Amino acid sequence: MAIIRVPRPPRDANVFAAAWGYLVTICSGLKLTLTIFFRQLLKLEKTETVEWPEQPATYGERFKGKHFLTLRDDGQVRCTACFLCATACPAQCIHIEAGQHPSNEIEKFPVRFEIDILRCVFCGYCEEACPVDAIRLGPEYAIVDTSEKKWVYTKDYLADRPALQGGIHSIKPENEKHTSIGHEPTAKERKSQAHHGHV
Amino acid sequence: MADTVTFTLNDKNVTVPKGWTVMQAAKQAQVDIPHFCWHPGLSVAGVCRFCMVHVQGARKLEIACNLQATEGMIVRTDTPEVKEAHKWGLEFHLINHPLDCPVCDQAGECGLQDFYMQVGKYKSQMTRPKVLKPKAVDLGPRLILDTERCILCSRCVRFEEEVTKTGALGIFDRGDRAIIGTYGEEKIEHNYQENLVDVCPVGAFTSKKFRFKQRVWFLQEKSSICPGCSTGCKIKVHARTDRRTYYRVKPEIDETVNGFWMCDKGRDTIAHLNREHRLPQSQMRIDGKKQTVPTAQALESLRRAIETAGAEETALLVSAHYTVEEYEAFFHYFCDQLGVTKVYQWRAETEDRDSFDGILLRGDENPNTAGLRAAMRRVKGRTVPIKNEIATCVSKKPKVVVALCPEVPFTSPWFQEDLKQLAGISHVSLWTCRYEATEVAGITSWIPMKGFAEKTGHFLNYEGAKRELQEAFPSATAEALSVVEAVQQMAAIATITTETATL
Amino acid sequence: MEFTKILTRFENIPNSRALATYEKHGGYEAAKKALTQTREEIITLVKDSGLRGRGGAGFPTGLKWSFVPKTADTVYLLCNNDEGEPGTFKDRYILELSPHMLIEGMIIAAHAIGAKKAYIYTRCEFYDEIRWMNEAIAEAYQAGYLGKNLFGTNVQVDLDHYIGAGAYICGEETGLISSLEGKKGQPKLKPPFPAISGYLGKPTIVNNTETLAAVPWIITHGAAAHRAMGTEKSPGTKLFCVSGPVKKPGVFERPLGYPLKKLIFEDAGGMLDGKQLKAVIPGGASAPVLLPAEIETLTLDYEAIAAAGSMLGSGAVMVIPHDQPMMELLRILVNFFHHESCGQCTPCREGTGWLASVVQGVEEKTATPEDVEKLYQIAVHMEGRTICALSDAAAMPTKAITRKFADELKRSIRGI
Amino acid sequence: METFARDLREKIQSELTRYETPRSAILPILHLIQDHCEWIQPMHVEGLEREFGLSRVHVQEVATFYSMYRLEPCKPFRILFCDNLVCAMMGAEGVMDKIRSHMASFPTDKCPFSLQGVPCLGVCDGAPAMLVNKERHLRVNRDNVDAILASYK
Repeated sequence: MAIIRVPRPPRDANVFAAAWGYLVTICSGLKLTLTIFFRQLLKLEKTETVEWPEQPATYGERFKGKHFLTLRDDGQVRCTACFLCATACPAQCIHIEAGQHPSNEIEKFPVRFEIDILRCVFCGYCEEACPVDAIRLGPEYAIVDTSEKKWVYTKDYLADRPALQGGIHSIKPENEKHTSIGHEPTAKERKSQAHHGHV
Repeated sequence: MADTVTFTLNDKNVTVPKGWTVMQAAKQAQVDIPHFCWHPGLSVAGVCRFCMVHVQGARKLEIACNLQATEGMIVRTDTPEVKEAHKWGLEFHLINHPLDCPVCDQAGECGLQDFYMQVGKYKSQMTRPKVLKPKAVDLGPRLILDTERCILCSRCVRFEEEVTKTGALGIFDRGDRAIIGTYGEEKIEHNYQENLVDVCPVGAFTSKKFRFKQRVWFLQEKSSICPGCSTGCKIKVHARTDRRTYYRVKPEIDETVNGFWMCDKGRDTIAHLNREHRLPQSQMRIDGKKQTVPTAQALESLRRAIETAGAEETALLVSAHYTVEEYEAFFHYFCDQLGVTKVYQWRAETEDRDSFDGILLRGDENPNTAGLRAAMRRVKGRTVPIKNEIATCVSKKPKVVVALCPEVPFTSPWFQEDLKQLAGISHVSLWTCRYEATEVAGITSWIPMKGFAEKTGHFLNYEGAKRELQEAFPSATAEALSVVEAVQQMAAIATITTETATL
Repeated sequence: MEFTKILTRFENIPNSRALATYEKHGGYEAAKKALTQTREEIITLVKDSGLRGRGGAGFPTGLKWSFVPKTADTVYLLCNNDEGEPGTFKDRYILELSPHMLIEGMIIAAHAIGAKKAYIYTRCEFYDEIRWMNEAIAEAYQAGYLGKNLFGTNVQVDLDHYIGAGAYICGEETGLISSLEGKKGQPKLKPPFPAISGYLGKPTIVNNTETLAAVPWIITHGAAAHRAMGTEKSPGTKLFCVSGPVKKPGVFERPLGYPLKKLIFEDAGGMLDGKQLKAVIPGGASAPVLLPAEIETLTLDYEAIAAAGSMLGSGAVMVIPHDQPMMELLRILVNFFHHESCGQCTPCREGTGWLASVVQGVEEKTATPEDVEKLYQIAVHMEGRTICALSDAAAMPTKAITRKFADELKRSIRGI
Repeated sequence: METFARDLREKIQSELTRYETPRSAILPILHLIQDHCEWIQPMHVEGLEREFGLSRVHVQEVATFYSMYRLEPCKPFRILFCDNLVCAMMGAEGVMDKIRSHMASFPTDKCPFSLQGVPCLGVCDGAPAMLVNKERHLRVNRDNVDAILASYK
């Protein structure tokens, strides 16, 4: 067994002298705390603390919280049921059943899309694997429920979250993800993409 | 030797029969030459221009599929020139391909994907709009055609002309407007449709039955034998073991019997293996009510019934859906050990046993008629004519009947009607894989059996050739037994009971 | 300066298509003579004459004939009269002058290869020529020049006329065979070569109209007389079709090895007023363009033009004037090959489409100057990869134009 | 109802035996149908299979492959204008524009002409060239094209 020798501080006979440095720092810290405490008590300064859960707290868009499925302009899920998220998922918590869409232009769509949130490790691989930007991890962090059934999020729940917090909507503009490439798809391209079931 | 040639393929000496092409030789020598249009079971088209190889002394690259191997020829598949040809060959294939892999069922077993990883150019220079063509065309009861994904390798057209000789497919128009299809709205309706899906190297032809059901990378495959008829095609069963669900059947190459093909009927032989169609556990009718019981209890009650009635009052009703090994164990226990002599075949009353569609499908819809016949000859000491003997069985008024039920539902639609004939017998034990149609008055016990894909062993096909079920999936229902296991269990219970009795 | 005329000797003779006129000028004498000779004698004679295929590839005709297995019982002779190469109109001219010359040549060739049945495959756009040819065949049958026991021998030659339906690819010999079999005109995989397994799997020889029409003269005048014309490796005369903005466009029969500049500036009368020469395509649309500097001393024979980086092809000399934008020329060329690709082999089917699409981008103003290099790259990888030469035919001129006129193309992409 | 008129039937029948295989007759038969019926209709293709045993897939393949077969109803006068190299250099595009404006002078749906650019017609010495149905016109230019078209009524 390897032993790492850590050098100890030199012993000083004068304990008070040795502790002097610590005491000074503690006192200056306390001074700051007390100043702010009284200032806030006298309402001279705004408090940063949120009274959660009475008051909502929001996270940034990058936060990997509860999943949601993005929608096309026409309100249908973008997901093409390619199973890549289910394939990438290390927790195997995504369950998809694919079906034939009534419109041949979309062709394949998820009849069922379920996430077993208790198994999910919020790694975000599904988001990365998705070729059509159909699944995202949103800003919702409070995942609370009582019944066992509700822990499996259905397609309807994942796709329809009007009250999604953090100002995020589940309907995304068709070309949002691709704007950074600096190539605005032409109407013709968009048509052909839609024709292929891509968006 | 005059009838072989030896040539050099990537520094390796390869000896093949005279007249073989470099492609065939490379397959044998396990040298990978990427190709699309070449298929070992079809004629050479030489149109994908992808199997380029370098032949020393030749002015330009040659295609391996139409290049006959000659003595002393020096062929390389790995020169920079060949690699460049592969890169661009694939680029040409891909420029008008829709790249809709996410929604394409072929993804995961697609030639374009595989070769892209192997020899791809990675950086495409195609920036122009693609040629658009009809998608998701309904081409038959089992077929969907996506003409945009098609790379016009013409394998399907050649299959239609050479194998089924129906010639229903053609390539219409020319240049990059060319489209594969049938005439007008015509559908392909023969019994070999799904072979078109198999020969298609890309996702142009997809199977309606398998459409969107599962991504292929989740599937495991095991080698087995089709139980649909007495031809005994070698097949691969694809299933997800984690879900215990069977998804599809594909033919496996077997030059001696089925070549590269199998019929569509054979592909339906797995539907009954899935849990929803299976007898989940042993059941018994106790006091007129059907109850789930431990298998041991059902078997024990059967043993008791035989003991009470006596071996001479017991009859065995056997269908030809089980393996040679199973018959051996079954007859060994019941006939040799218990002394049962009444053994009857159980098969369709009317069948056109010798009919043959000229390709693969035979009129005898039992996979192991020959095996059962041989086993019965051993038991009975004489050759029995092949016919349905359930009526004879019933007329002998046995008290106990052990019935090895036919496994594949669509080849035994007569099953339930036949079962009704057994109504008057005091103990009928059904050994069955299926659940449907077994709900008939007069049945005493139901023992769950394994399906063909869940056991190893062998069938004897129409010409007596040994057809081996090589690998087995775990059973979709945990309780299912093979006949061998059931018989062993029964014998073991018997021993314990006897021992207990003697104590 | 006068030249010996073989194929155009009926120029300026009135009513030259009629059998009577042809007979008056020694018609069918060669066939009569040839049918008394053995097959080997004729093949040797044609070999000695150095006659080469006039369709474009320039393959020695006698050698081709000798590939037919001697033991074959059914052999076919096909005449490739599917003149589709842009800029070429020489075969039409032969039919216009004397279709009987072609029939006589075919009788001799059929005898030489042992074919009892011969076909002429003509493109369907030649409505008048088809009529003339049909009339000539009927006349020849009536006069006993076709059918059984020709000229008192036991030789039998039946000739039929088959009409195409608008596919450039049927000018390729195996494409023509496919078409004659009633299929799409898709070229067949080689090997086996048509001389072993062609029309309906039987040995088949496909020759160009001009080649076959030259045969009677060789039989009559001998191999040496043929060799006396042209160069050592390219003997004989050839029909050159000069077209474009020249004063006298038309067909000129000249010995091979004739200077190109002389052909354009003297025989064809030079450029139209106010036009200057920008480039020349010496052998039909599939031949790479040559710059004026390259044709200074160029002679018209297979070897010299190949050395200059182009090909003699069908002898279609297309003159390109100074005011012709090369991008437009390239567009026409690639669209033509895109339209005519049979769609069988991937590099050609997709490559021609890609070339056309990239050039289309120039019109749509989405092209970039780098596209010129891309065109070149696509062409490079189309070449030598396919069953027939259509892919090469599309690639070679594309390569030449994108190399020789790169700056001009880039300028037109930038819109300057 | 018979698919083919009596005289056409007889011609088809003789074409079928004219060549070594019936399949070879597909091209000539399609030409015949086109000459008799203006364009090749699906019922013709089906009729050829039903009455003469030619595979409809083979016939359709041929009919779509070759560009001179008309698979759609057509105008009485079909102008095929060469737009290939030489004709283009000699001003084909300008003449075609002129033809288009000539065609535009008719009321919609009443125009008896259709115009199609085709690859080389093999008469480059007479460029620009065009075919109107089966008649060839050479050295067509902006000045004489109206007179040529006027002769088709």
